[in-house]
Amino acid sequence: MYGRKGFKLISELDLYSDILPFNEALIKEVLQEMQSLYDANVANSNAIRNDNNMALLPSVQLRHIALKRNKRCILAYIYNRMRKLKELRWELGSILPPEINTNLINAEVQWFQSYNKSLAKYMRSLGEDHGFNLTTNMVPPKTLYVEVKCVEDFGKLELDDGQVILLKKNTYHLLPRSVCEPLIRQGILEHKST
Amino acid sequence: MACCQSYIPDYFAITDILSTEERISCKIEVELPGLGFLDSSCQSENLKVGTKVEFPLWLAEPLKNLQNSVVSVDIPKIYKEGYREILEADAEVIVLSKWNPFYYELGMHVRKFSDRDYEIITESLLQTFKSRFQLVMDWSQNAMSDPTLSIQLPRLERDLFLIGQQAKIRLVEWLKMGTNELVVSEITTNLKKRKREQYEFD
Amino acid sequence: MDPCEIEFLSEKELVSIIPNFSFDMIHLISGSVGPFRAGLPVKVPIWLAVNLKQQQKCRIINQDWMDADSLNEAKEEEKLSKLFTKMPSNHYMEEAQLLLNVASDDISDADRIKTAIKDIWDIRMSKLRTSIDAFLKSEGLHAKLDHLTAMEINSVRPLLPHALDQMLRIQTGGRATQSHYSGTSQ
Amino acid sequence: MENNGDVQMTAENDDQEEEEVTAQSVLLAIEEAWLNEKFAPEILPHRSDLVDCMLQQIMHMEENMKRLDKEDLRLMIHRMELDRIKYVITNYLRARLEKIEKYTIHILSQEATRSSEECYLTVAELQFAKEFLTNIEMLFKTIALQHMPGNFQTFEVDTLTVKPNLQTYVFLRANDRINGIIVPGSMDEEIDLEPGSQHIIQYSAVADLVKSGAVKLI
Repeated sequence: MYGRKGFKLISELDLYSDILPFNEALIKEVLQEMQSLYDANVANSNAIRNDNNMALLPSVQLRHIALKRNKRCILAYIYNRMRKLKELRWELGSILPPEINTNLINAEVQWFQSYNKSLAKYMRSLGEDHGFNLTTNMVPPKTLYVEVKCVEDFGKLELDDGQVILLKKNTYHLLPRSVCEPLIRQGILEHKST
Repeated sequence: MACCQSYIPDYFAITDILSTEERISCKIEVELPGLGFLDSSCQSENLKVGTKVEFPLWLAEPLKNLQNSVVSVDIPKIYKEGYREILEADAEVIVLSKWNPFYYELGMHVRKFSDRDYEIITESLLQTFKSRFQLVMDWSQNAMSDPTLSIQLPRLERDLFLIGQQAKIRLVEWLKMGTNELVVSEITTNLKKRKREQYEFD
Repeated sequence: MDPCEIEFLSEKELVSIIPNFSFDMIHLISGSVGPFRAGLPVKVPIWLAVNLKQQQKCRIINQDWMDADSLNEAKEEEKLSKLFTKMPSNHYMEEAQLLLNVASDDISDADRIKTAIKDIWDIRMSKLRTSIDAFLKSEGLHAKLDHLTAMEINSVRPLLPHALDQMLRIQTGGRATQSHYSGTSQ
Repeated sequence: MENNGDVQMTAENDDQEEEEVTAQSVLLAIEEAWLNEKFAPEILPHRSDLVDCMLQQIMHMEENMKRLDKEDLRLMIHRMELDRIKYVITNYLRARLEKIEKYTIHILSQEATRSSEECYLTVAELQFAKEFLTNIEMLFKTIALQHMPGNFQTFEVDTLTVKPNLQTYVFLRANDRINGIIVPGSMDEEIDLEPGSQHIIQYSAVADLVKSGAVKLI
């Protein structure tokens, strides 16, 4: 049956919430199916036009429906991966972890960079071009400072007041909440609740 | 996420693409030259009038809706009288996902095949949903519910169950802990988990 | 919405504190607080009270309505009433949670208050579940939600609105929406 | 100098008496706009007037705070408040971006029909929306569309449009008294809203009232 491979692409999205390696092979197969459907339709359409062979029309219509279905599956596959990638921008920041990066194809990496650029431009424009960062203060604030444990070697971190601290694995710190928020989301720091 | 909108089908909707792959029994009404292979039992090159085939919904519905219908379709038995009566009697005890994992989605499509049955099927879907909602709500309010429960529900109910359960878990956490803690992103947690698994494989 | 966001909203409510320091009036964007005089009660938003308390700069005076006896009366009333009774605050649960967590040493009878509020919450939650089911079964198109508090309304979100949305889809065939994208038409 | 008079004691008493007095009401209006945006299915008319004003207040305040001693009690309290306000603004603007990203084509085509006085997006949001659409189109073309046969290569704007569901149910509280709201889906049932009363109803019945401020979503 037509459309089975396109369906497989979408089931893959449904089964795994992570970004899997881009399924180039399967996309190629769907595109091939589209090409052969299209070629058959071109041939049939010519026959209809030249020989007035109207009996071929229903088959042309059927293939046309299958072509649209395949196109939808491919675009939905790309679109839903893009949506997940977009979420990552907000969760993890503008640099993707290598585990994710290796699963993307070039065009997706390009898209991600363009999205970063647009977003940065938008954030810079806020407050009459003074800029306002939308990726901190994402959870309701409770206290100014939070006690954190460093769970991964991170290196130097500069605070708003110019103070530089060294984040080494298994060290404890009392830091401004807004500084910690992204690092906690990325799993570098752990919030120690009191 | 700031916005949490309920499901409604759109071009990119995974649920809609999956549910329209469900098979429908069709009868060919107009010969389809060169497409005999679509019926695996068929030997000839053309798909002949009168042949019975199982087409996916995404194909069956528009073929039927063509000006001169290329196929006629049969409403699946789970939406016919006998099955509707089972639901009327005791909808809550049915493992509806076994009837079809997209019971409601499919029903909303196939009712359009028959003007005569449109209202009856709609009414049956609605009553079924209403009488099972208490069950879906109760399961979702019990944060500790068995995760396999969701497999017993068709997609529309399952999505409600999962989203209700998620909200309930958050509420229970809040009631227990009060003030919120800054937490690691779920994505990061998954990445780390996967890394660990890889190490274990090595 | 996450419960912590509802809690955030509740932190704007005022509560009385007794500061152990003196300070002139402070002009905040959301309004002025103070002046603070050591030993004299003053009303401040809960977010400020909690932070001052955590720094041992004040004692918190519990809200007028946080009284075990009157809460137990309210509980009996809630039990007897078919409808939801009026709560002393649109954020009673969050306020109780916030203040009792941070200032249980300042609030006498904290345990009894906690229990009474939890009981009231439980009674109301079970009422809420029953009325949701009834509302759905009646195929109601609109409901008045008088006396339901912020956290209670949030507790049925998104389940209730989503369930109603799906019922509407079933009823109208999503005709008003975008069913034509269901890949099957055109 | 209502809002930051305390730190102003050392600063000059400068501009815009009127605007300062309303800082509190601007904040209340932003909070309402935030919740409305969060719960409304469609994007609402932008309130950059409020946002710009409040961001200015924040900057002003942060400037003044630099003059305070590190141990000054006010420093901690002002910082706490600014964090709270920043959270609201962040969340509000992000809710708008999410809608722009989800309903890009729909929002852009609606916006094209509006005059510059009645537009829903800010200039920067409009720019962001256009770039977002361009980027998606580029992504689709590079990976798939250019490899598709014949006319299947087109980026079919109409087919790809995703629209918000205006029939979705919302919770609201009435600010004013409102008479004769027709309940969608009913024959011709009408309801009246008392000020302060709370309801659940389809968004389409109250969309205009949300925009006019007669009700707020909760």
